[in-house]
Amino acid sequence: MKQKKAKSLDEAIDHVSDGDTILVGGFGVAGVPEILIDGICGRGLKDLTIVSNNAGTRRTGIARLLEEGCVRKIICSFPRSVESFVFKELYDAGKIELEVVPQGTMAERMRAAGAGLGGFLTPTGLGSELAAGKPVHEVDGKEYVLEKPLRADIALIKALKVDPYGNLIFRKAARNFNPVMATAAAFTIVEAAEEVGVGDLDPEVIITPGVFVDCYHITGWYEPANMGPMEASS
Amino acid sequence: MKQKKAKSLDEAIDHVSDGDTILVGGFGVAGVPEILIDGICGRGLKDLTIVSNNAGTRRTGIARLLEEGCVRKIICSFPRSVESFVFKELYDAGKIELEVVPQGTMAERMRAAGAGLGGFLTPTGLGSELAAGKPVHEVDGKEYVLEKPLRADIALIKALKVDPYGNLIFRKAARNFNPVMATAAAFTIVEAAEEVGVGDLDPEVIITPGVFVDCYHITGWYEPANMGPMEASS
Amino acid sequence: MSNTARLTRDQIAKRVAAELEDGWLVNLGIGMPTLTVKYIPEGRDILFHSENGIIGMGPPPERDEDIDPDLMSAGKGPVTLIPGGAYVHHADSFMIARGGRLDAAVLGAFQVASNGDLGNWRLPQDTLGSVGGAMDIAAGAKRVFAMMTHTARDGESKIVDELSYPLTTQKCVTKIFTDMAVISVTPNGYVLDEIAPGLTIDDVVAATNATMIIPDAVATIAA
Amino acid sequence: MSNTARLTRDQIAKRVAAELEDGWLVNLGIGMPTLTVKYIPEGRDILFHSENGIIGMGPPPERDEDIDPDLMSAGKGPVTLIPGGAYVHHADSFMIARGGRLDAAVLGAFQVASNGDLGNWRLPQDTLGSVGGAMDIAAGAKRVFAMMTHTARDGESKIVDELSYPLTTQKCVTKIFTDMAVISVTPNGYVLDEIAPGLTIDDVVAATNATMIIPDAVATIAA
Repeated sequence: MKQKKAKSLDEAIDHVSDGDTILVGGFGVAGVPEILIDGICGRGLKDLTIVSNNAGTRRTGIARLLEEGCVRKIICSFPRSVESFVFKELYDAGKIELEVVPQGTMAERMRAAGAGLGGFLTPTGLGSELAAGKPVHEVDGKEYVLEKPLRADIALIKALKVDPYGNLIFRKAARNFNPVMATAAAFTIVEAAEEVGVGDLDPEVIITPGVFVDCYHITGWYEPANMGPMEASS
Repeated sequence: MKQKKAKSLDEAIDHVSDGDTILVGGFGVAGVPEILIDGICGRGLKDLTIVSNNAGTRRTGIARLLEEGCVRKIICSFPRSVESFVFKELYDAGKIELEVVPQGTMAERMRAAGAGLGGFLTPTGLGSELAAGKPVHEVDGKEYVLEKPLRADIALIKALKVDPYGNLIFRKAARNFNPVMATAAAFTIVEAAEEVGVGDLDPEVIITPGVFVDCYHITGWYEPANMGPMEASS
Repeated sequence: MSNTARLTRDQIAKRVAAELEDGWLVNLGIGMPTLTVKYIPEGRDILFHSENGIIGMGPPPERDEDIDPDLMSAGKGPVTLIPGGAYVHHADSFMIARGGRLDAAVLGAFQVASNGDLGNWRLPQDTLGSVGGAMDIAAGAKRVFAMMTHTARDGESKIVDELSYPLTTQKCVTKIFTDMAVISVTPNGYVLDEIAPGLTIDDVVAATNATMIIPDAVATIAA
Repeated sequence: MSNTARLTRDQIAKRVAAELEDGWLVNLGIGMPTLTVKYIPEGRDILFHSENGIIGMGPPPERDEDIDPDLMSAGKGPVTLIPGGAYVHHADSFMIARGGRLDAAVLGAFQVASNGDLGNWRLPQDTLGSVGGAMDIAAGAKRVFAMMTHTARDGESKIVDELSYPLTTQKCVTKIFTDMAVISVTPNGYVLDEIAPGLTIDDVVAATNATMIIPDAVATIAA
């Protein structure tokens, strides 16, 4: 069997390179691969494009990557938030690019990449500045915006359990973007709280089949950072 | 709570009308809602459009609907099969319309309908007669066929278990088209072997959330028809 | 008219809650809309969808120790899952939103136009906006209820003939619930349905910078 | 050359099996390709995908009483699930196929053209064809192996310069495995890699109605 378990955190993230586009799972504090992000921080990487729902909160995780100057561009749905002050400062100083994507379109663009599609027609954003310049098609009398797939070099995923095949299950709403992102990257790296044996995951309940997972690192359980009161920020 | 459990098979299928487009789950003998199809047979319905992977096998299920003259058109990926002799006879006699759709495109077109999309760009079928007349778009140097969503009036779904909210789980490869079809119809009717109580299904393993289910009928376990040797027919 | 005659946020929430029908699937936007959940009438079965993948979102846990970092609303507040609820991933969650399965979405708004255009994601003077799932949800829901104060802090009407704020979603709002009134968005434009107790029709008209049809009978909001 | 020097279906399957590399995810088309699974070399870990939603498809059950109507291959034969396998629905299954996750697909063919065009879903003289998942799988797999007899029953070459049969998928076939030869499809056209034991290069060339590059060294198929 392909050896998907990394010998160390460093080995897990060795595939990340300058200029990569990286999908980062999570929504709010749930399902964020914090250990993997921290592993990437401090490697002195440059020109990364980060795709995640938020633009980093406080000074940990993606915000730390931003602060260390690793990131050239952020693609997200919710950049404006009191906690995203690191991003705000960089953005106001013209030091980072931003692409705002509606949340459902962001998920669907990654799914389209995973599904080998060339794009899709969505009603979302029609007539808004977020669809500016995008082709509009009429289908059966209704107008739709043509959105293109969002592919990446790397996906960083947080799961609850993983087996040696890379099959994943998640926990509650920590599932969020993780399964979709796992399909959209050339190389998908998982951090999981727990490793189980082959056949220990019920084949009926596997959410992400291991075919979408290239490498995993076991972290054990940990409390998410930023668990204090947060500004509402869908 | 909305009452989704039908009082009888008849009540469950009362929503089916002349001229309806009906999605019928199943692949081979697995996951075919045979009881629901039989319930529809003999109602003397006319001009139905049936969407299913095959064009009916032997004389049961969809083949029975065909034989009783209820069906105007079939949309499927695999019409040519030794067991589909009822369809073949009707087709050769010019008594039924046929739309052949690649299997993945068929699934994706129904998902697009369920997802509120106006269509998608797929590499599948490019340059073939199954894409004839469909718009071709170039995205990032590669050509794709624009496929439109496949919506329906009714979906007939077979599940393993259902709860009063209409949440569904399936069994092994009997899952197949069923969860996708459940999303694509205005009214989704389920037959399930077993009903369980509210909260008895683990929220992590529900495959089709009840929001996609309008009505269900409990059938108990039964052996699928057509279990004899079949011609290979993907 | 005095500001004290305006409804509180909770009173608006109560009125919105009364609008939600038994058996509906509903998405509540972040901020004021989340108050609605407190006022669902007893015995009325409403299923709440949270776009981060929760179907059957329940109220916050009663005890702090039951707060689960993996079970937060789209607005990042702690919630629960009702029995019969389910988890889905983001793409599936937005199938529900975009695919027309939401009977109603209750969304905050900066501005609503008389054709139903919604502006709620970016203020004109800000360089940054945060759209989240609003564009998808507003595009897909069967009914979009805008829930907001009638006027901005500077007194400007949020209800206008044409949007001057950045558009979220075209022609989506079906009804507006404010601290002064309930207004329907119809093919003929705004119709004033109800006014807050203690206010006159003239109060509402004076605070509204848009043409509005005033029926012969305008009800009082049950606050 | 006599027909008896041609490989049996099982011998072709053995040759195809040798081509599948450790750790690959592979889809086997219906008919002859399914034989391949019997010849996977010991210790080589190949994961089989069946487009009806089985990831990790295993061999048929050993006992008839273990045949499960809910666990059939895309070719409708009884199969098993290996430990570590998973079930997905059709749309997710075709994400895998179309999305480039299949390291190889082994498909039957009526005709292959020297640019890799595949024809395998409808015979020209038939009004009905059955495409199944072939178009999606051939469009998405990293490598498409055409597995077939070298010639049709009437002796006509299935290997041609340009397709005269209805197209399944453009420029997808990377290698052809027949009862006479193994032929690569390259940017320069066909290259004859291997011939069956007991056949000469001339035998293969005579049975092939297409231009083919003949390298200096042509191996013999290990049959």
